[in-house]
Amino acid sequence: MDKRIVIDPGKCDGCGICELVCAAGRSGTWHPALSRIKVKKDPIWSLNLPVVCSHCEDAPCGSACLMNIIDKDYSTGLTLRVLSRCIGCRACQVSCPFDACTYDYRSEKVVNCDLCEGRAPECVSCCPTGALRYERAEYFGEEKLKAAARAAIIEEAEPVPDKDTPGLKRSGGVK
Amino acid sequence: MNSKVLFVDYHKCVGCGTCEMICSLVHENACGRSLSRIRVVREDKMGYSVPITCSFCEKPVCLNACPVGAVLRNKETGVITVQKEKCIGCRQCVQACPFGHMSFNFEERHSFKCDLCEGEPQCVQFCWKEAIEYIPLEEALERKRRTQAVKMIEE
Amino acid sequence: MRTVIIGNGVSGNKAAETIRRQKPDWEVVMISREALPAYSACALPDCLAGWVSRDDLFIKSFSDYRELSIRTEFGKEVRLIDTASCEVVLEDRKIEYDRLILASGSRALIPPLTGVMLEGNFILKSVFDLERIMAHRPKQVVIVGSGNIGVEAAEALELRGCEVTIIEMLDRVMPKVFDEKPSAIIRRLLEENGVRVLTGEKVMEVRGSGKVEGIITDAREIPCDTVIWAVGVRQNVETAREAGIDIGSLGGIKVNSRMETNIEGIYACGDCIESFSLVTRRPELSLLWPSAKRQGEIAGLNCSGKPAEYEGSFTLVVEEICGKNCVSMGSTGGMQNDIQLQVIENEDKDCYFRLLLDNGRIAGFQGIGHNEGLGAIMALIKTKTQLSEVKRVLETRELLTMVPWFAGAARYLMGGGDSYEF
Amino acid sequence: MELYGYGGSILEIDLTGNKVKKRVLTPEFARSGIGGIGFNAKILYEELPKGADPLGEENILVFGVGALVGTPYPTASRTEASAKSPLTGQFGTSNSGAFFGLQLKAAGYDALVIKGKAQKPVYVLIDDDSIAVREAGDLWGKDAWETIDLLRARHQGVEVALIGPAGERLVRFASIENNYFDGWGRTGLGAVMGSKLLKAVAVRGSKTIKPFDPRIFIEKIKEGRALIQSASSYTAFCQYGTLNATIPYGNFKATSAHNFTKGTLPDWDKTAGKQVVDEYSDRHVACQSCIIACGHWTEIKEGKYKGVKVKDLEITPVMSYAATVGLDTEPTIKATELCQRYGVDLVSSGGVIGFAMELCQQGLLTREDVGYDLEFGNDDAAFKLLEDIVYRRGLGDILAEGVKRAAERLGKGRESAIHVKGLELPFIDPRGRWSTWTLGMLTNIRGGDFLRCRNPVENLRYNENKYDFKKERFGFKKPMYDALDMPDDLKKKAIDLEEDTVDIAVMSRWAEDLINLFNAIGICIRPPVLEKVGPTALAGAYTALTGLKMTPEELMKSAEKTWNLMKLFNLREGENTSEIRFPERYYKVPLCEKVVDEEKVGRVLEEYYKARGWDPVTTIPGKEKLRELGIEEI
Repeated sequence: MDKRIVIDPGKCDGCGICELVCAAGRSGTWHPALSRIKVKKDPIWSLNLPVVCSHCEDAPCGSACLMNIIDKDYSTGLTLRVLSRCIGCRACQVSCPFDACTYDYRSEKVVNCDLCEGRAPECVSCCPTGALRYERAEYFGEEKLKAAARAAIIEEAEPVPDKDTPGLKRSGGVK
Repeated sequence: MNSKVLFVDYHKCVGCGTCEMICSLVHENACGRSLSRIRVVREDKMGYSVPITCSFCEKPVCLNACPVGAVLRNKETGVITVQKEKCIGCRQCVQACPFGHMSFNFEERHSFKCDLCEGEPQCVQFCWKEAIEYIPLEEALERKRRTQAVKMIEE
Repeated sequence: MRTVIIGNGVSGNKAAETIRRQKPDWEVVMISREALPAYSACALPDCLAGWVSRDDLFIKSFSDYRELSIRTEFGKEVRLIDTASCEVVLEDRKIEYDRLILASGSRALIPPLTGVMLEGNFILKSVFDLERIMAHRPKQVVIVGSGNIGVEAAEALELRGCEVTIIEMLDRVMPKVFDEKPSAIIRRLLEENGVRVLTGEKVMEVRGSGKVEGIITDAREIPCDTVIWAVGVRQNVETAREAGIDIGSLGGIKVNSRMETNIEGIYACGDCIESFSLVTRRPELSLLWPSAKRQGEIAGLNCSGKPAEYEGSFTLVVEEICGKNCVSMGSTGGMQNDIQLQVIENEDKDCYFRLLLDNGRIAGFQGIGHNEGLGAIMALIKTKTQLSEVKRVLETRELLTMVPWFAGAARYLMGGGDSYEF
Repeated sequence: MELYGYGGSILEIDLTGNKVKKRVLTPEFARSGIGGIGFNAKILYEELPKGADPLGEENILVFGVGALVGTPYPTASRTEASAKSPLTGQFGTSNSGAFFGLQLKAAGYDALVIKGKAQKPVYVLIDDDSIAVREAGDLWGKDAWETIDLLRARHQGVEVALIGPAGERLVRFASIENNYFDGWGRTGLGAVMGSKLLKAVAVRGSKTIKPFDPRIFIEKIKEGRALIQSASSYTAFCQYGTLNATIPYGNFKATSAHNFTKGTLPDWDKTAGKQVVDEYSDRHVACQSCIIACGHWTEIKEGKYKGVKVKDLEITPVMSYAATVGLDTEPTIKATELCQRYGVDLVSSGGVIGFAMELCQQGLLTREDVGYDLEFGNDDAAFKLLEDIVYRRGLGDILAEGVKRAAERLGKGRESAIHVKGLELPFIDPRGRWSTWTLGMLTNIRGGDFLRCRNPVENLRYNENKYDFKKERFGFKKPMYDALDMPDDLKKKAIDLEEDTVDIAVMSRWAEDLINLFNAIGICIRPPVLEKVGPTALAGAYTALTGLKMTPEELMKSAEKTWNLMKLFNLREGENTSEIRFPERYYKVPLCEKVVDEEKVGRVLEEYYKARGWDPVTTIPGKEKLRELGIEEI
């Protein structure tokens, strides 16, 4: 049942709104460096790659933590930390392959996305391009499956958009 | 390189979804699409159903996407598999696979994908329309060529 | 079913927790010399510096053990292990076991020199040591050895306003994890911060009457009131050896990748064992917290009947030295498997990194002042991904959108340096 | 104890005040009802207050998912929808396949019970454990297909059970559409849904069904497949589906041609013969886990109805529109689309239109009454009328009440109102062909419909009524007889090999119970399945799946129990024996010199009631029968 943030880098135009709302909402400042979601920029491809904690089931950050404060919350499936005891050693940040940990230079602690404490994440609701979606992880693949299927039956031409389907118009139509 | 492939002819597929149910049944002892390694996508209003399974890419992105090397590709057979115990469940492979084939098992918390049932895919065994076949790559290509040719002739 | 765990370090605790999760009904007993709940030894220097309060060192409280229904025999010394009758003998009593997990850890080494017994000689391994140092109110401190502990302690005491000197026998600081160049930078950092660093010097004796007054090296004499020995550790394997458990050439308990010793039903994990390197596959003494934790988990799993293999230790050292993040991961040095490693270096104003390549694969990384994208590098080292493969992804737009995390490594691999404004 | 093979709970939604309740499915409940119609009957019989208004707040709408649904067991896809019918005022129920049941079960529910009435139009969204009743103001008024498109756009990959404009306007024979091309057609359940202001139920499930013994279950699946594929009619069915039957019935003069006045039509085989499949369709569409795929994907490439794409060319639409209304093939296909979009029952709507057309033909209705000329075979008129009915305009408003009430309201044409208990009769004209099916139209709990009583060994090659309505020709050889999965003693009673006949009364009872079992366990009653798969095979599969030990006898018993519950329901709602008779026309007006002999049929009925253990006169189930079935009367 757990919902997750799904990222479609292809759609991201790097506006950075997600970073701002996250920083503002979760750290109380507009400083993007404090955002738990980060938009990496790739100069070669002028790609924008949003990065956020994927809440691994067996998280590398957790195994690296020197204070054992990162653990899985099995009720929500999220990887959460006991910030009060974080010593800011950055071991987790360095061990996260996705670079999804954020070092809060003010509190000198490392934080990660907690999906706005389980509420619908702000970054998603503010994303103008739809590069970020918040959906049940079971259905990550669905859209791509559909696309793949469409691609396969391409010669059968694009699906008929409903308004063009003849029939009801002729016999009166539904008002 | 005796690589056999799952050859799907969606023109034959009627979308009964038996393959999905059987797949999950033989792999996980449970029936359900969410645990199936093959998925039937139904374009209801076009009257087509397309079974989609792993294309066993030569250069698999899922393999790249895995930060712990839990996705392996067998050099001889080209079969790509996920090692449960290695998987850390970051779901990067799920997001990476361009065909939406990689799926995630939420009960056991790891990714899973088609493993060709050690060489005798059950979806093929149970597909009564022979829409899914397990044939050598060459034959598959040959067929595709032929259908293409037929199309050209008709036009 | 009763499992006895000797040692209350991270690996011991991880093992206990793992067993508890696997087998809720098993009886778990933990024996420890210290009468304290588990704490993070890594944070001791931070505590010394005053960044972390003493209470925050603890990763468990006594009540946590109770909640996990783990029986604790703390403050007790293990006299011997009787493998014949499956008993652990303490001063006051015997405890029978069905499974035994050795996580006895290691102890700091003090070389047998004159004067090392004088008041003012310290090590920094336990909360106890920490308290002693604090109580001693050091002014002039000499730290022997420039490993992680040495360097961290130096910085900590420097912060406390002490006059600090580091003496390293080898020719550079943190010689185990940093090569010359980065080591030199770290040395500079330390010196800029007022720590005196002496390398290539050998300590001969500690001078003083009653208490420490100075230290004599082969080059000079340094007046001081405190000596902290950080020259290395020794595995606590004596009881194990007596019990007939194999000890490896490097001095740690010999275990296979399932953390099993040569005696059935006895497992070992943590600092006291001899594990192997994930990168080189060679036996090594990994004295790192993450390795210990993982080993504990593996031991716990196998012990509770769930087969699991240890993938090997991975060297990851993250030190914040004078506000700069110094990271070393994977193999160091020029050589690995007797192959000359190819080196990629990049230095700009205040950042430096050094990549070690072993025929097309990344084998190691050392960086100073870099925080971003290191996880990606680490993953690439661990998965032994061919550099060409990484480049292929980085050089294809579509692939990169599918495997975005590769971008983290780009700044290091594409020679891009700052052009990658991550 | 853990319950295998089931979703695990029954979802109850009370639209009055949006109360959601999840009842745990107990093994006892599962056993007694099996699933599908079994659950529905139990729930309605126990929870629906006597004399409740079918279109009122108290009526209860139940979707019961078959027990085997959600597994690869061949053809296991069926879901039964039941409520008190606005047409018959008695037990209304209908069965549909496709994927709705699968999703409902994958969401963890074996039955969906809808009670009460919403204040304003709503739709229900079921996403695994999260249930939401959402506003449907924007969907209200949209046709079924548009609604599905909108819902699918909103909620990825949901399966939808919904009503069209017809249901919204409480057209008494409105259907509940099951996604685009299927539906719970008969007995006007759509109107019930409409009366609750419930536009749609959208379901998405991500859970799995865990069999008790996977290994054995797979064996049973293979076994079931082998059985079905070995059926004599299998290949034919895979190719032409139900259309195989159109020509035979045409030859028997047993179709509903021109509202049961003609028996058959000129060029019948050209309009409705199976070859039209080859003409309009190039591929098949299946329901979940089906190994027959009788649905034909039909596209009209050019002409007036160019661009129509439906899963069609099944016997029901063809008979009700090509025969009853007398349309040509393409208009018939179009009619299917319209019915699916409007959400009306194909059979009843066809019947009603045929009824109106006949009245016009007889001059009982004039151009003035209708607003335009209405004669058999005129598709434009037919569709115009259909639209008027759906939107209750003019005459349509009266016809929307179904033929029975319409005839009463109009005060004329009672003879032309072809129905039993108010439910319009489907295509087989008993004058043209008398068989177990046709008796089933009388004995069917839900009224004028035969689909609950089909002889598993029906033989379409013969049509002989020399047996005084008592019997029909068996016409198969011994192997078929032996293969038939039926208790031997009963088999002997039902089939007389020497005489080569089937005893209709005895067979009816067996067929009804068997089909009831099918509807409970959730598999399809297409001939190949009905012919081969019987209680023995099903008991094996059911036990392997659920871990609940069930013998074939026990299964049949529970099916019989369900049938009796439905009967008691009807009796409670005031069913009286006089209703259980064919329209006058069948008795009085000869069709090809043939009429139904009321008296003789009466005797067969008595036989049937005896076989059921019911009182031959009052048709009330006898005490000992109820005791045997463990039913305590309410």
